[in-house]
Amino acid sequence: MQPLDFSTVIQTLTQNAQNVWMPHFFPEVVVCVTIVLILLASICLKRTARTTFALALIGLLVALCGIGSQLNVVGSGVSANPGEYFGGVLIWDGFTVPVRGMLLLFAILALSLSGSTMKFGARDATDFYTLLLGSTLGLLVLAQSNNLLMAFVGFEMASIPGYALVGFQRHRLRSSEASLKYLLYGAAASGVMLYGISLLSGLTGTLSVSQLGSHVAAIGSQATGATASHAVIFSLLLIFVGFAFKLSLVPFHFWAPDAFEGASAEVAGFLSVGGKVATFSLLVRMSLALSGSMTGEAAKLVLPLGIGLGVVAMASVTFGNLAAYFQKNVKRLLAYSTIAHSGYMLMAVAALLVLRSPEGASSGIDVKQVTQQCIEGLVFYLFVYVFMNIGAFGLTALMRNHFGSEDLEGVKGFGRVFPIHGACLVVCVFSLVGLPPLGGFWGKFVVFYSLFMASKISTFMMVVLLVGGLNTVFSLFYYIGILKAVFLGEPREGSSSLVAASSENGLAMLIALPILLLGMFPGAATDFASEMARSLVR
Amino acid sequence: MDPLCYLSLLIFLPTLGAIILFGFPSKAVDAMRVFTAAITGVVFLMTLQLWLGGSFNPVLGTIQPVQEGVSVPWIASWNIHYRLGYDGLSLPLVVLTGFVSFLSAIASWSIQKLHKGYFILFLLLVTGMLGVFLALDFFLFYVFWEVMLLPMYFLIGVWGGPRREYAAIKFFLYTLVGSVLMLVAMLMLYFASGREFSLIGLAQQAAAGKFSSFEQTVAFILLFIGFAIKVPCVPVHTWLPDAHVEAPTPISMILAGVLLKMGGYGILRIAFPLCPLGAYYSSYALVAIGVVSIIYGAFAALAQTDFKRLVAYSSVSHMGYVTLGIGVWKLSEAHGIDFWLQGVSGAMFQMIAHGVSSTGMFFMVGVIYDRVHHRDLNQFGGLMGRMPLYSGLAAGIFFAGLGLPGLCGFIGEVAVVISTWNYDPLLAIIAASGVVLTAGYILWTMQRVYLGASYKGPHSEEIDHMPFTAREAFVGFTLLIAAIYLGVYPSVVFDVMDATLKGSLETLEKAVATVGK
Amino acid sequence: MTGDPLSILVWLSAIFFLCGFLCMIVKRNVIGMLIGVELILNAANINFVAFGQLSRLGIDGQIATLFVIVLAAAEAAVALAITLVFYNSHSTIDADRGESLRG
Amino acid sequence: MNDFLFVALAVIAALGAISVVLCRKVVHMAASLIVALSSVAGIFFSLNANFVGATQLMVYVGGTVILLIFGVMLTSMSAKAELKTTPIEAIAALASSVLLLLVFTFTVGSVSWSEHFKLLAGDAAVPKNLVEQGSSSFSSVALALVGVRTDQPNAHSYLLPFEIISIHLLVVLVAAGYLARPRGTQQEADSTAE
Repeated sequence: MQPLDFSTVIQTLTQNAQNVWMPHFFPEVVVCVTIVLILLASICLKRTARTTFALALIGLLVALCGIGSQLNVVGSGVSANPGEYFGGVLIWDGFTVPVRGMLLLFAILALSLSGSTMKFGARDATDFYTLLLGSTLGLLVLAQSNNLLMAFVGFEMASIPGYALVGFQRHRLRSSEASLKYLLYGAAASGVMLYGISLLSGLTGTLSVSQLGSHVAAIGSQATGATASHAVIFSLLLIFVGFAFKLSLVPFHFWAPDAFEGASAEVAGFLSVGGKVATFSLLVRMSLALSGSMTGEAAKLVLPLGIGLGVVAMASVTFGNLAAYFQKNVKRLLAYSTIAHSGYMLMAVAALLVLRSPEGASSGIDVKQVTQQCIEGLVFYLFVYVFMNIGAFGLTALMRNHFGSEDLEGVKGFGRVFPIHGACLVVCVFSLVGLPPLGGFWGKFVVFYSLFMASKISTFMMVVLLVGGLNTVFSLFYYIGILKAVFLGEPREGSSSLVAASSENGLAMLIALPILLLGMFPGAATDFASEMARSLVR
Repeated sequence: MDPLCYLSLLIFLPTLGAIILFGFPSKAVDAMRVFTAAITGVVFLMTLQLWLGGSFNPVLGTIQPVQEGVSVPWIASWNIHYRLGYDGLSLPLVVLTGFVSFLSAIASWSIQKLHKGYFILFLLLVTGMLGVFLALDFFLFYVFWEVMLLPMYFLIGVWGGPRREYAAIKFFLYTLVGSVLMLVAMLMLYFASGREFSLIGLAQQAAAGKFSSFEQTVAFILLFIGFAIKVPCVPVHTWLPDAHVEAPTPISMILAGVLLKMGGYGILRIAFPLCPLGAYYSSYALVAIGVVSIIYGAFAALAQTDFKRLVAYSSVSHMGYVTLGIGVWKLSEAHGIDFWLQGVSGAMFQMIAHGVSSTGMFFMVGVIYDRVHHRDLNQFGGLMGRMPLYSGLAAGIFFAGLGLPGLCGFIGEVAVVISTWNYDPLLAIIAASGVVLTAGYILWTMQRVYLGASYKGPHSEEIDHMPFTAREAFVGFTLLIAAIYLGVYPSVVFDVMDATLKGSLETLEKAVATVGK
Repeated sequence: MTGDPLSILVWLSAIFFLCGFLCMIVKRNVIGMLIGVELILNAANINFVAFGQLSRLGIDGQIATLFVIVLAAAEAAVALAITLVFYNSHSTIDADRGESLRG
Repeated sequence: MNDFLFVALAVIAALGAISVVLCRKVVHMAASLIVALSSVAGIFFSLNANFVGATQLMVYVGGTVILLIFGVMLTSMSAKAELKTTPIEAIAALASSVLLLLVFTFTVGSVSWSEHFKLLAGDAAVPKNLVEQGSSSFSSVALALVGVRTDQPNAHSYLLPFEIISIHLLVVLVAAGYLARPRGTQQEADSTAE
């Protein structure tokens, strides 16, 4: 036991602050400070919704700039000293830095959107932005956690403000009901996940994600391995429940339609995207750890795990698309589309596991390269998804503001009255379908390609690929339902005099343009994504 | 001018026009009409320049202006190139696209609502079509293929007839199914070839036997279904009558005149060269599908009472000759590829001829529909007396569709039927009987619509209020002249494509022959 | 079951988990369900402390428990607030009464 | 003696948890929960995890459960409110519990833990029994929370979660405050979209 005096502790703290907090976790620090500032400002300054909004926006922008200055870690990696921090609780490398950038960018979009479309009083605005930033902070933590406990903390930090955000419109019956359902399902899922974490950490003796693989492998190679391996699978399943909940994968998707319909469209957009980006980042890390260093008995787990994920992915995609077909409410429809898109993204992870299984290693493919390819596809998909989904939900918010309805019946002719909004909606929706030359197509393309590579290892992945492809066609039915209402329907009497604010038009185009650009010139983005993958898989 | 710039300008000039159209005030309808017509006119002239401007050498039979196509890297990490070029296969279709676009832009005068949106989408559609024919990178091809879908959906869905929404979604859905299958095939070949998207490169690899026969067969089936939907071949043709009937006249013209040709073009440009073995194994199926399409389309046309639906089914029947002509591939010691070459040339010619004649037929239906607001064949009759000029032009064009010697429809059909004889005499006889059926329904239609006592049906007074305008006459005359010209002087098309077809068929033959018969 | 304290604790936590899980299924009352969640979280806590004190996990286990306790408290606070809002608008805390969101 | 206490506490805790499920009245459930959680706290003490045990007692038993009881009272569910279970639900519950028990038996339950760790660790870090645990666990826990690990030099330091959770609590406070705030106080609050 080493001597412990107060000065040692203080010294450690300051060292941490100087060497770790500021250079590496500047964005998180800024977000924390912004939250405090917003609350302080609401006490000291004259409260207006605008000041709070400006504060939050500036905070996020500064944080994003912080990310910008760290981006040199991507690819090169060496000079910027990537690695595990806080004794391995967090990881900071060429993968997490851009993912955090993505999250911040997304938070900025969500913030600007709610700033321009939600009308609330100063006091409510303070609360809303605080919750939004708090949730974002949780997502940031989740995305870079390298420790299962930290991941759980991140999950909760992102979710708990989310519960409140869903119930933010207290005067609406549906809002409170939605938030209650979200809360109950969410709490149960996180409890189950935590139980899984506790078992897994007990079995392996570590909470570290990056050491998970080697520890699991160690279990598998010993005499008590068989039963312990079963226990490991069981605990992994429990943990996956938490992931699946956050990603609204079938069969843990129940909350999504209710929560998204009850929440305002802005909040629904925020919840549908943010959680995915952060959770997939962690899921990829876990999958890599589990599949990478395993040998012997334990390695046999990897292929079934990949196939299992493939099954879940197929179920999500199919169910999401089928259920969306019957929806009359745009938000609910988009909620089901979110479920389907989670499925598509999960396909990339499934392919990754299959390719990294021992069967993949022995088939003569370059495992490292194909792994990178899978991650590249997933990252690109997520990046496009940030824009296209927030765009779709944002335009739903605009429909609500201008037409007072979020039902397919009620928004007829929206695109004719507001041609710019309509055009942006076309871009978002067709990108969600996955048609070129829009970003969503390229996202699907790269994911399908990784499935195709995986199908060389396991023919089952070809089935997944075909199901995914066919679902793209199914999905057209309901997506086109939105466009049909918005363009082919006749606008209501008197709506032709409505005019969109130029700020709304600007924001809509700001979201639609990247989708178009990512579709037409995906080169830079895919290159960047593959650099990210390269810094993850060395 | 640098060929890459020239081709890009050709493709994207309509897009540019669409962007400029955004700036037009919504009230300036005439200005938009003229502007669109001018843009498409320039596009037509540019396509003619490709053909007649001296840059195209028909004897070469390779991709021009440069062997591998002019290209710049597009998405380098995926080895995707923005690669353009044309040869004897695509050039006639490019010119046809320019021609039909120009005429249907003129025919678009009849559009009554939301003009700005219409013309913007129309121009985007033209970009997509030209892109499909000029792209030499599989990925680029796919992108243009889909780009064309979006405007088409809206053009049918917003400006179409009463059941427009149904027709639009059906069209969209069918094409999307096809393109998803194409996507899977594309991934397969990309993977098997070691990350290659260039159509020429892929074709070379296929010819060198790099793809296994299993891969080729699967890929061919996927690709063929995708293209067959567009052609349309019989089991997957059901989108066509709906889309044609509900689409506004100029869009029907484009659909029939250009879009259907993309199917045939795709088969010849992609499905065959990339999977020669698969194509060879499936040739009998192709021929059978072609024959069934011919007969089924003709019988279905006979049964129609809707004028436009009849013309639509006649397209199914006529395009059947294309599938048939492409499919008559039989390795034979005696004749080599002669008969097959004749079939494919006939199919190509049939595509061009059908592009002219069916465009004309749809236009003629549209002209009369604008006046009497119905298409019921049983209520027509005696238009000849009321509108002699119109009826004369229409008769000429319908005769072209019928396949009367001296008009464009004749040559392709005859060439295809003759080469089929070599493949399977029975099928040839059946296909030939399709010609008789075609004559039957077209003559019967002409009798029901144009002949007889003077028209007294619904809205007969409108015919006097709206005389046959010079604009309409111009479109009609142009199409008729084109039909006659192609009928009398078919070698204008054959000259362009002979060398190319011969070269590519020989390559295919070699690729299959090396594997063994 | 052996007399090994670790086994006893793991089984105890399994019972907690099971009871919590059953509470979530059986109880229709929101408070009842939240109690179920608390049980599940406690199951994890027992595991953490047990593995921490009796096996390799070390003080990580205790720390995890501390965090879980704090997070559970925070979650409970928000949960109660949401329950109140729900109660104010629906005059019930029977979770099955929320019928407006179905389909 | 210690072992006996340990087993007794475990049994009480288990019974408490089971009675939470079986009780029909919310208040009874809460009471059983208190029993269960307190016994768990006792177990923590007997495992030498004093800090955690104390926290469990203060925060969990003293705070969370009280919150829940507040919830029961505030929503004026009469304290006697009964929660009926339909037969179908009972059967479903029974089936799922049997299923879960089976899963537990064949996975976690069948691991022979002492054997497992002996093989796994191979190092001296694994304590053999309760007494061997360092009595310093309180200070080492506290120090790990501020980033200094005394037991293993390169292990996880929990400074970050410790710090960041304070922000989280702040946000949660805001959330709870917002939701609990009466609506009437601010008119513009009602002009929220839609």
